[in-house]
Amino acid sequence: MTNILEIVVSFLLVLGAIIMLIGSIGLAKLPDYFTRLHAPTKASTLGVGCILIASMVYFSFDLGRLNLKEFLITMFLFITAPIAAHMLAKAGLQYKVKLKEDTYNKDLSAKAYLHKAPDED
Amino acid sequence: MLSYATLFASGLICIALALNAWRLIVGPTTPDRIIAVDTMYINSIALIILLGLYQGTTSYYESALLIALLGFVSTAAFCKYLLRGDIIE
Amino acid sequence: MHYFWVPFLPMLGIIIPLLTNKFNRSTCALATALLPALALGLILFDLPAVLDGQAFTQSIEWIPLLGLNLSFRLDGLSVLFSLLILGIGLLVILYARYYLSEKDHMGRFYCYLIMFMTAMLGIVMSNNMLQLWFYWELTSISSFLLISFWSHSSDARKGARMALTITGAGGLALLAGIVLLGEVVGSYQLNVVLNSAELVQQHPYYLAILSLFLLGAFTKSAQFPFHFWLPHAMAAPTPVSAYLHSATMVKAGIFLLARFYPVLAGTEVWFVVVSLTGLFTLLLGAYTALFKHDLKGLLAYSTISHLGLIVLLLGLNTELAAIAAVFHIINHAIFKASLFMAAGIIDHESGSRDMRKLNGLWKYMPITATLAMVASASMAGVPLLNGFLSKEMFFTETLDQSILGSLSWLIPVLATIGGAFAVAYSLRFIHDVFFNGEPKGLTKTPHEPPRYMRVPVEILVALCLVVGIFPAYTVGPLLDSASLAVLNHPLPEFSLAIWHGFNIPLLMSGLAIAGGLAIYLNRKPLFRFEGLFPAIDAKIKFEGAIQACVRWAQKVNQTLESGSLQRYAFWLCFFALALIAPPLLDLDTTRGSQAEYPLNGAVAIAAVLLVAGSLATVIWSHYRLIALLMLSLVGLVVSITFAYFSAPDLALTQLSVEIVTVILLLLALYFFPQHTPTSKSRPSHFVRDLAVASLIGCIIGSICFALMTSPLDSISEFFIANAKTGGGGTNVVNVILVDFRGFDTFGEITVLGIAALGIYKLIARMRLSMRTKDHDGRLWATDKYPVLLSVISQSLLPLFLLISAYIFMRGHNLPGGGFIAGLITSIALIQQYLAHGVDWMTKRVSVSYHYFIAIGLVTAAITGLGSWAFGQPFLTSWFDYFSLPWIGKFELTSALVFDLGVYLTVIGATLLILANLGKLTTKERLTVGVR
Amino acid sequence: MELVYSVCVGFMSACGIFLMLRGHTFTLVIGLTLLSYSVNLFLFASGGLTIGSPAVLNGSENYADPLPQALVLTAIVIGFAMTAFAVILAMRGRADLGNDHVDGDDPVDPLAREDKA
Repeated sequence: MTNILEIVVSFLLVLGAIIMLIGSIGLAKLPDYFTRLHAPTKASTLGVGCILIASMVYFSFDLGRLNLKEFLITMFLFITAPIAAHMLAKAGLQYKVKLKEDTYNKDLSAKAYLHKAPDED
Repeated sequence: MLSYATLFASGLICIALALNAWRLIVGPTTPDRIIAVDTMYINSIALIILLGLYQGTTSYYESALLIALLGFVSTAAFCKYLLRGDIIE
Repeated sequence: MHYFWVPFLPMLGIIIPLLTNKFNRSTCALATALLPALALGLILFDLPAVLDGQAFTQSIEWIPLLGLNLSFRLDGLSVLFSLLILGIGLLVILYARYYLSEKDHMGRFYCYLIMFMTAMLGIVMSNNMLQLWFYWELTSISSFLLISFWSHSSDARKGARMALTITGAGGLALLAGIVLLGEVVGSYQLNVVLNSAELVQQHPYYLAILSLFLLGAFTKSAQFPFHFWLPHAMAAPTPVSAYLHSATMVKAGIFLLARFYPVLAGTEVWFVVVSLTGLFTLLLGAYTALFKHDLKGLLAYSTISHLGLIVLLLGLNTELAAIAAVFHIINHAIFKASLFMAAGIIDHESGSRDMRKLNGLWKYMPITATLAMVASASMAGVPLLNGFLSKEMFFTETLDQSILGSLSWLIPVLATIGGAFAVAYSLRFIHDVFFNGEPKGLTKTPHEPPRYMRVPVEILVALCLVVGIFPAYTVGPLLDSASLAVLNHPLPEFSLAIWHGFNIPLLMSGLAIAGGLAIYLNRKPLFRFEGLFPAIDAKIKFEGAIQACVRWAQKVNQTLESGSLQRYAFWLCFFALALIAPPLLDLDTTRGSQAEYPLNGAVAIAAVLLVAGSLATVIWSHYRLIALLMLSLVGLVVSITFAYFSAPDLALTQLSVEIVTVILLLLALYFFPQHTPTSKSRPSHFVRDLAVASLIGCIIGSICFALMTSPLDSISEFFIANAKTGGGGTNVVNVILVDFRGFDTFGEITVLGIAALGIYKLIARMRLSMRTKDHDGRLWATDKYPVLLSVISQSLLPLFLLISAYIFMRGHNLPGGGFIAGLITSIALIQQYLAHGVDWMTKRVSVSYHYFIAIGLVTAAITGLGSWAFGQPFLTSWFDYFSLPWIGKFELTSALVFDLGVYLTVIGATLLILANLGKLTTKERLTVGVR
Repeated sequence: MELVYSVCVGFMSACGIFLMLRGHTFTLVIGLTLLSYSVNLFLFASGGLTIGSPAVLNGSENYADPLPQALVLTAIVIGFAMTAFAVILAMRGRADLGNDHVDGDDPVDPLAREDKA
């Protein structure tokens, strides 16, 4: 039993850590702001989710009762991360960060900056 | 086995943190740095949870929770500053 | 004994004149005189016992640790002085009633006068040296008020300031002397001090003590070279001069010498210094008095010379000399007071004090003239008057002293010369004023004063005669007991007879009188001779000295306080460095014996992050927003460090505070330039600051290392052992905060509240310019409150509050507590401000944040006071376990309520700061895409 | 580990003090914050470092020293109040004096000063 538990927990931990690392690598390496933005906001959230679940499982068995406290953090992160990303994106638009050359519909960013609908001109 | 996994995971997280720090320092733009800080918050949550697992104690849980809460608040505050300059108006 | 109340009755009396001022003047004077009269009665009541040679002391412990008791004594000396103070004081009250004009504020005058009387009584009756000093300073202050009573005249103001400066400085010297003496003896009680002469005189400090005491005494009783303030104090109303400068204030110095005669006197130094000072002052005063044209000036200098005489007597190394001194204290008080009053009458009724104008007043005011003549005859030392007796004793003593060795014969000779001058100026007083032709250029024709204005003078002059004729029956017993108190051992034989047969003292008196006549007859050449010397005005010199001091102080101040904060900070750091570094150099090694943890990767990474973060903060300190980001990184790492080193509470607090700080700085940054101009700082300063900062960093680091590696025995075992049993909590940190050190925490939240209120006042009506663009010239975004953010923040609020409640409730047993919960709650609310704006919040949070602070502090205080109800000391905590069905066993503790107070205060303070800062901005600003 | 810890503390305080000696209020405030972080760490370390045993009674033998923690906890909060006060003072200075130099007057460029001399 405990072996299975250990295996599961360890797997989740390592998985989560790798995902988060991927997210950070993305943040470090991707070419322009918006690409850099998308890497951590997705990956890191997912990764930390894995790790939290691992801890949740572990302590549920360790303390011998169902332990959902970490679930609170997970839920919280899953709510806030998109908002943070949204705000960051707005900030990026406002800041007129340089876009990668081969970005699709680059001109939309200018419209977005002026709060115009895509078809509006 | 679990302890090894924890150590390995926390090693990876530390590398991740180092990468974030690098992004934070090289920039190039301020929003980039904000992303870096935000990511560091999330990574440190993981780090603290791992610490708790490693020591087999739940007394770090609140720290993790608080980082999750406050990281969001500070990111929001920084973005608001970039957007409006005045964060409480 | 009743005398204990004597110093307090006049103290009560201080306010009476102010209360009775609105009635007519006589009522006011009567009411004022009431309590002093009562005090005098009490003294007389105790007089017989004292005359039997007893001394009484009574004390109430006041501040035992400082040896400061409320303690009074009644012996011969204090009785003598109390009689003088109260008796002459009453006469002066009567006199002043007629002297003061309608314009003068009588109540104020009497109030000052009684205050002064209180102070003098305190001095003479104190049995504790510190208490004595307190009254001593009180005399300086009240005499300042009295001398400057006519504050419209600049002479009065200058004279008062001079008197205060000199006597106040002397008072400080005296305090130093008293403290030294008290340390040497080991007690400040006089009855102890007076009986430890050997101890003191053998002690190495003796010289210091003596010189300090003499400074105090000589400044107070106008001995050379501090004599110059007294003549300028004559700008005071004459009743004041009659009181202060004849009987009381200037006698305080003499009293000091007499009081401490048993302890300090008897050594060679004492005799030489005191006697020579006295002798010189005697001659100088007597000589100068002769050439004064102002009546009061003459009297002032004659006072100086008589004080010199008394000091000289105290300095002569014979016991009878001390007795003679006491005797002359009495006599001088009597005749000089009457003379001042007479001079006041003359001034009052003829409008002038200038002896060149005042002539031949005999036919205008015969009675006053007679009185004045008798008094001045006594001053001159004419037989059958009291002045004669003491002067006779004085001459006798000058003969059998031997302080100057083979030159001792000089003293009697000089004394005789002084006596001659005394006769001369007394003659001048009589002849110039009352005879010598007709008054010249007086504004009004002189006439006799009102009946009762003369009464005091009459009484005093009568005393002169009575004492002069029947000394043994009148002052004999008093003199005995007083001298007993001064000498502190049985008296030698002496007789107060008028006639001792033909002897040298008599011859000296004769010579003095003859010489005086001769001097006065040849006064014209003498005046011419005196005229050759340039007139020295002490006032100008004194003011000049004061101005010089002020200029010097200002120069020093300006060199030190250049107004540059950078300089201050630099010197602060520099001196901190200079003070801390040397002790560290003595340490041979910083590494202690304590076992150290091995370094692991996570910590290494964290350390790298910390260093990088701080360095980046410094490097990017010109780009302020980025510096802020770096700072938040540092804060994050610091809190993780706290968590790692098993301080979860600290981690939580640090996190919350860090966020709050970041928000605060962001709010502030909006009003500041986004970049710091770089060219401003000098390269030399840069290097200097770098050096100092890094040095301090090294020192702090090494101290930190030494601290951690050296074995410590902490007092924390106590807390850990008693947290559960005594505080009823398992989270020791929180138990320490709200229970063991609850009082500290109470103080700290008070400070927090005060700081918040101060900030609130600073923010009030602050006007700052709004930037319409960010520093790269972009206009601001249009939407104030991004929809998603608002919605999510609102829905997160309950979660936030739930968490903070959870952290608060568990704080006593698990990491958490009031501080952290308060911070979390305030961050939650700040988040709402951020997402919805001020107006939205003010609609929903109607209560002002001041109340949070107030309620929080009150709650904490009440919790503390509650323990009084159970007879426990402040903030004793209480806890107990209860059990309810279904809920089970739970704990109730008073510390939780205290923590609630902390919680509320923190919320109030944080929000008061941040929300008000947020309110600073105006509603509408120029933004992009405005449709 | 102690060595690294103290190096970090020393370095942080050096940075903080250096920033405090700069001539502009905002920089000064940042330096103050940095310094207070490092001082808190310093005080905390005076109880010695302990890993994995918080001062929460659970029947084990060795606990971290709770006293420095309690003191530092209040120190952090008071430190925030102090920083806030400094910030507002700086803003007030900017509002009333029109610039953000610590002495209220922007020093002229040293070169320009030399020209004047």
